[in-house]
Amino acid sequence: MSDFEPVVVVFACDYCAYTAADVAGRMNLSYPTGVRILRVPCTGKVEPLYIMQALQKGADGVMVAGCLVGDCHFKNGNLRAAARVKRVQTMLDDIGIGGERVAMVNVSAGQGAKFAEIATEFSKKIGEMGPNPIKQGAKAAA
Amino acid sequence: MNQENSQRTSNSVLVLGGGIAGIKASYDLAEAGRQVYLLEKKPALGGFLPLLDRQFPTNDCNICYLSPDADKAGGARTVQAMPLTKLVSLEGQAGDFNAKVLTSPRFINVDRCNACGACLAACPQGAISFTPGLDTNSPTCLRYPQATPQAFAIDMSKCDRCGECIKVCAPEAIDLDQKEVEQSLEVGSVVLASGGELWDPAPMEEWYGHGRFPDVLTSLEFEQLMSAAGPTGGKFQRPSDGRHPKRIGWIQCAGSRTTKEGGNSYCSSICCMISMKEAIWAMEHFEKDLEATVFFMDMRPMGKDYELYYQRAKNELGVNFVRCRPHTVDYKEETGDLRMSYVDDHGSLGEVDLDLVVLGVGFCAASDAQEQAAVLGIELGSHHFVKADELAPVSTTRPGVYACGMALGPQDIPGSLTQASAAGCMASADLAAPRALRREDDLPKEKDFSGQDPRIGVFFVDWGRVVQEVVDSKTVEEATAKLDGVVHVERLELSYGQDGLAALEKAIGEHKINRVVVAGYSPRTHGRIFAEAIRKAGLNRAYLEMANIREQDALVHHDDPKAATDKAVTLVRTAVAGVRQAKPTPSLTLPFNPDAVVVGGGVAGMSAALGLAGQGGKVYLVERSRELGGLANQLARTLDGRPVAPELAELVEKVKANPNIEILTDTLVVDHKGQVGSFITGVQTGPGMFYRQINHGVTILATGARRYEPTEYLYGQDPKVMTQLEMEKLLASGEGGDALDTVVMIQCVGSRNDDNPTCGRICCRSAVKNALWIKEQKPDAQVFVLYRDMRMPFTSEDAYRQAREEGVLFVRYSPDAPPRVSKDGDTMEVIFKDHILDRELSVEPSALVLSVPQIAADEDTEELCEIFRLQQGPGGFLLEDHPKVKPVDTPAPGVFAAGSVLAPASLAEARTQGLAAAGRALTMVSQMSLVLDTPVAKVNGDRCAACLICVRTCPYGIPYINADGYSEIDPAQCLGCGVCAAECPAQAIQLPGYEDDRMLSRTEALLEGVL
Amino acid sequence: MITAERKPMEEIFRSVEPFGKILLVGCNECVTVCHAGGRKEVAMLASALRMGRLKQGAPLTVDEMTLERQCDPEYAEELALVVDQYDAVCSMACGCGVQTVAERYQGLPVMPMVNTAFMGSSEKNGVWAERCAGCGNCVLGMTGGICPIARCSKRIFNGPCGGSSKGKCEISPDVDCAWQLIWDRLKQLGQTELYSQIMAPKDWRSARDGGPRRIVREDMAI
Amino acid sequence: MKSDSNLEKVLAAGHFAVTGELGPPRGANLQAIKDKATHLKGMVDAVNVTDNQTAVVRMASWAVSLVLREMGMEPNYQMVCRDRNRLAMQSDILGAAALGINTMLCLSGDHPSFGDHPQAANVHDIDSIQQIQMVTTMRDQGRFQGGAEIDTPPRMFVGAAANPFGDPFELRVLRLGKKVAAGADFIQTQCIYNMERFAEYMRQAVDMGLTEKTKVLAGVTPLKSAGMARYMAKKVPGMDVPDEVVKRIADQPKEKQAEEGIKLLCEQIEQLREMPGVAGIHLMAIEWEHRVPEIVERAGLLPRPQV
Repeated sequence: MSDFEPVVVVFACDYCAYTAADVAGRMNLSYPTGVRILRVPCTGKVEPLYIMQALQKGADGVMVAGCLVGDCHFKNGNLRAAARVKRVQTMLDDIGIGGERVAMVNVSAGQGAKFAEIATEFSKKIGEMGPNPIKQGAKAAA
Repeated sequence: MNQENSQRTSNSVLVLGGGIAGIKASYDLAEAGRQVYLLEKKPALGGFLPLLDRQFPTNDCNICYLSPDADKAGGARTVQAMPLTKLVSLEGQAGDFNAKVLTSPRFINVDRCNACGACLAACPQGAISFTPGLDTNSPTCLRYPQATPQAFAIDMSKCDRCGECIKVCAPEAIDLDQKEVEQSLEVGSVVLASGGELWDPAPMEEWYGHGRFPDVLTSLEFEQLMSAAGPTGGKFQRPSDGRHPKRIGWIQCAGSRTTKEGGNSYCSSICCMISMKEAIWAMEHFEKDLEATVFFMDMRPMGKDYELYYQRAKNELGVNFVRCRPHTVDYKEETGDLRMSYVDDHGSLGEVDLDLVVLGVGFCAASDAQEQAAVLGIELGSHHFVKADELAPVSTTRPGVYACGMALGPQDIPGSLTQASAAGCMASADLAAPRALRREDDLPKEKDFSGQDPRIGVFFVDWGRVVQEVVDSKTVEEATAKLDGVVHVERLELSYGQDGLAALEKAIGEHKINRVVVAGYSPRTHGRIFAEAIRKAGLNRAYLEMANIREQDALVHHDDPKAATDKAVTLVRTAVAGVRQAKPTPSLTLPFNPDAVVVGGGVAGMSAALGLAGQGGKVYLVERSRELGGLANQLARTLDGRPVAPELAELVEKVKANPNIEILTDTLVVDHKGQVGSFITGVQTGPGMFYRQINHGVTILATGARRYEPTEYLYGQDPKVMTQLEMEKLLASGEGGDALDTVVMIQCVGSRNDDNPTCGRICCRSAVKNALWIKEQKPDAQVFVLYRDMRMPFTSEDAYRQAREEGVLFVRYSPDAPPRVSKDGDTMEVIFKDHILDRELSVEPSALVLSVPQIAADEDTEELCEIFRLQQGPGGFLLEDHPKVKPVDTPAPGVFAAGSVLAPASLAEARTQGLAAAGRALTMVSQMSLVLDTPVAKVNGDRCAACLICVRTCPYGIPYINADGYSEIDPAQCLGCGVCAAECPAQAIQLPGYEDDRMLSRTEALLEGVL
Repeated sequence: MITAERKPMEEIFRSVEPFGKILLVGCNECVTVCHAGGRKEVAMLASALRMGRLKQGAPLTVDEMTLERQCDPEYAEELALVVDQYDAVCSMACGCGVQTVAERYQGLPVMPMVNTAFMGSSEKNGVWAERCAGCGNCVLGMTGGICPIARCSKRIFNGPCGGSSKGKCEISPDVDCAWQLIWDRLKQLGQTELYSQIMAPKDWRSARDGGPRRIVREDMAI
Repeated sequence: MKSDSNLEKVLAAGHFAVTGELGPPRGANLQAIKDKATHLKGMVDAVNVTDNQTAVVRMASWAVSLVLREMGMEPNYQMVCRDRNRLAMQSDILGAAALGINTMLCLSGDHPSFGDHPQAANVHDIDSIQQIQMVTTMRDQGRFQGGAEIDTPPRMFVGAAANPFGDPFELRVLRLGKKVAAGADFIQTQCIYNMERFAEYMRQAVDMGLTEKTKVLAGVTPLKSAGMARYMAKKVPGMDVPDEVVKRIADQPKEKQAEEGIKLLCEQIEQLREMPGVAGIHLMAIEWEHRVPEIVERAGLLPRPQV
């Protein structure tokens, strides 16, 4: 699996995590190239379906990144997101994809270093888990 | 409005100082249609706030509340932010000033700098490091991650012109030969918001050890130590040896309330709260078992509901509070501990060993305050702060020049913001009548593309060296050109300067482009700029999508150009897929009625009415009683001894004489409906309670409070017992006579107890005021003030000191052993314990004066809340929108509040809040129509199952089920977070820009080729 | 409303195992409101099925559709045009909807994707609780508006039993004792005298025990 | 006399009644029943035979009752509403009566979720109060619950259970009143440790005149150990064990705790004999049947009256 480079989709909220990712860039930090960010107004907008669709389209992992707990710009969107992530994790375990491929993380706007660190760690973890199992199935079916 | 000025032709204001007060004033003024020049001496806007990690009472990180404001202030068309700039001279008069300003060179071209930080890394001095916080003055410095403008600056005094930075700067932004520039600005008024400075503990190094011992920090240094963005990266370590501190002591009044050399005699007002916040935050996030001890003389949590925060810190969270006079801090070599010694409440010496000492240092006037005052031609008051007074709290001695924030004295954030809005309101009154602000007017009509296939233009902005070195532009551009719907690919060479934008607009027209992707910068920083640019070219702002190939690709993947290039292709493809499905967001235009209703005719209400009159429409001032003036009618003089009545009468006269104000006395508000811009308020007026409806656009609530009627201490049973107000009346009559022989005052009667846990805030000042007045009338009078904490903010501390010097005896009592009063025939006796003598004393008073608080006019406020659909907070006072950043706004758009309906307020506070509420309201009434074009959630009624889930999950309670039986979301109120859309089980709600199909398209494009 | 919960994924996978192409049909009524089978849940399950089957190397084509109300034949009729293309219809409606569809499309397997739970109301967002047992003879007027059949674990008519403790039922501290609620409400209403009357044994014929029930409105059923 | 019940006779004669309890075996083991029963013979006036207690399957209570009858003892046949509908209940009652069972106790029954068949349907066709009404109507009016006439009505002495410490407390005496109104001839209470609260309960019952219409037997159980005392105090719903009772047992060394428990019980019985309205005790010595003779002896309740 050493040559496996996981693709991780990050749903990042506009107010904190997306900004933190920008800050990481400005600080010239780095994280794996497989980390691809989609911007949402608030993690409270991240639907379980979005996470499922990302995995269905081949992502190896999905990270939902919101503001620090207690600091959501829209009061509690990040808490809702965390609860939804749990639900999706259960479903992924049930269908054999693995709930651990999805994670909820919290960073503040200024925490560029933390963002880079989390993105790297998560990517590494997914790397150890191996590719999204649907890829194997898709090959077999084809 | 301070002077009759016929020359009200200017539409511009000069704001000095880019801290929160300056930003707030600028932003309010800009929103009200004014042109603002915002001067800041430092390289970036922000002031103190960005250096604070957390703000009480919510202990939130509020930087995201500030940064959009700073961003807007920096980016708004009518605010010109001028960093590194100072005022050189101010000629002329209110309404017609000529200001000369001098801009120092930044040595970095702001239009080019992309804040990549390469120069910072390359500067060979070694002293250059970007550590936000403790080290704020490194030669090239971005003061905080979200700084505005987003550009570095070079401090020439530390630069040896080696040129290393020039070599690494990809956008070629560095220009070491920049010269200073002088400009002349025509403005109608000036707002001084140049802030203050943290007191430097160096003169008291002998006692506090700051500078000698690395583990003695100022509160701001400690704040940075805790910050995730600070020098330790959020690790909780003390500076000397990295030890994890378990015992921290906060020393209050460091350099404040002292007559010692190098200190300040006044109270800095806000340090108590800062220390408590730091203690709580440290305990909650770093060390559960932290021994946090605050060493204090009086705890002064003075703001609204701060007392509750104090009680929580003390009783629930286990912060130790030790009442004492701190003495010295020493270092013990053998253990590495700091030893602090102090004199406690009983006069005995105490010692304690600590790992870390935090100095609750105060604030003082800016070091260049005198210089600036001279330039502005204004007088300074005591301690070099700007001179202002009780009934003109944001005015300076020069008409047309106003002040706010720490320039006036130490302020907390809500205080600064309130003054800023008030100063903005005053400054606006010196200008020409605001011209209607209709931002869409000067723009071409939006083109209608319905039914047309997408014609997407992709613009690569600034393939600067930083990006180009990593990403192969040719590959990306070629791949982009092949994407479905892309008709045009162009490189905009010139950053986002005006030329680049013009080229963009031109290309849109030439190639009949109906959708735009801009690849380069982050949408966070540049989205607004490009949205405006395509709007100028006739496209709806929603037809834009950005591909962040700078911050989120090239800059983070600089070590892997191949992958970074692939990723750039992916990000552009994703943006194209998203924009392909973009639908226009119609801007919603609502007519706006510029008239206002102000409820309550006290000082706050009158101030608000005057602030608005003549700047918008008509003001209806509704007062339930027969007279204007409210609680202030009962006041005889101010703390500094000036009579209140003449100034109050002048204020009332001004209101009565103003042709734009209609006064409705004997009038009650009975109903209220509609929304901002088109409210209808029903009132019953006059002796006959005639019902009438008022149409108006904004509302200001200033209904005041009432005085607590004491049941304690024989009040009402003995004529010797009276309230401070009654004593004031007696003093004003000059007929106090024998009653003034021996006066005992008891503080905190009816406050800070179980029934009313809040602090009365202003009763201490009333007591000192009356005590001084008694001494004035009868110098040999014996006056005792029995208190729990004397809360004398800022220079009122000087009055407190004066009272002590004049022989007024202040004796502290603890709430578990309050003074006792007994009566035997005509003889009354007050018994209380003296802590220093440690024995009970007995006094036979000739007058017993009770300091009672203003309390919420419970039923009235409750009714008010019901009518205006607002909430009451602790103690029954009206709840503001945000205690920190929106202190005079309410959660209902278009409804503002001021004065003691919010919390017990002094005259100056009531006046300031009234003006501030008017200032906030002006941001709305100056607009002929309300234009809303931010994406807001939309409901498809056919799909809606009326399940109520959106109603229940909206953080702001905006959706409701309408008469047709489906959910409706008021676009004027929705903030666009998308929670309802995410929760809607019928997929009936969509958030423009993030529709389900659009998110799916983006996901597919982002993952194309993966499977 | 009628409440339901999605079946365990394992059971769902087993039930669709024989099929290669299915139509997943939601319902925009009760199951939408209780987050079990509306458009969004249909999309979620569809995604899960596609992924799960792809992982097994046996891709499943899942098309999605949501009817206004599956328990009315007219709405069920909307499937007629497309239904032939599928190996099976998988319904996310309650048992009523599943049966209505099954009745209409006799030749096609119609598989339930949710377990129909109870008739209840939402206590707050995301929490639904049983309120009515559909017994056919309402006694709420006697019991302070709280149903002893639906809300007492032993459907006792003259409660509470000895297991009531601190307002909670003996089966779990999370379950309110219905009779505590009834008594509190009767006191509030000043109707405690209702409690002293012994309630007679229930005639269960009006409930399911009398056989399947129908309601016929002669004036309408023409 | 309403029945041929020995318990009815003992109570009618004004004696302080003593009833015991026996749990049927989880198997078809006749000898086990007989062994347990031997300890109780001559020591109590009637023996309660539990009906699938705590919702765990055991031998039918009517069958065990019959065994006791044959051994010359008086069974108190318990029947819960959980497992039978009204048809089954009435037919069982007829059979029991025909075979010489004269005393029965009507109960709701513990919820199946506690037992070994949590999957079981939870019948509760009628509740315990309706059950009392049903049996007394069968006996006194000779009619089934459905209204039809009974050829030879069952002559049952009908009891009911009461928990003086359940919630809400204010309903406890009221509900006792409902049971009495439904026709309960006697009441056996839940275990009592809080004598003060029970005295209050009895005072209210006496004031309402309930003790004139029914006989109340106070439930008592010896505490075998401090562990049991704590368990009863904390874990058993509707049980009130005061702290000082737990402490009194716990203060003894382990080997003396059982003895202290019996001593406490004897003191309780002494008090109960003096308490107005209390007509006897119901001694629940669960899995301690062999100590019953000693307890009854030490409490001064021997010999049992022959009536």
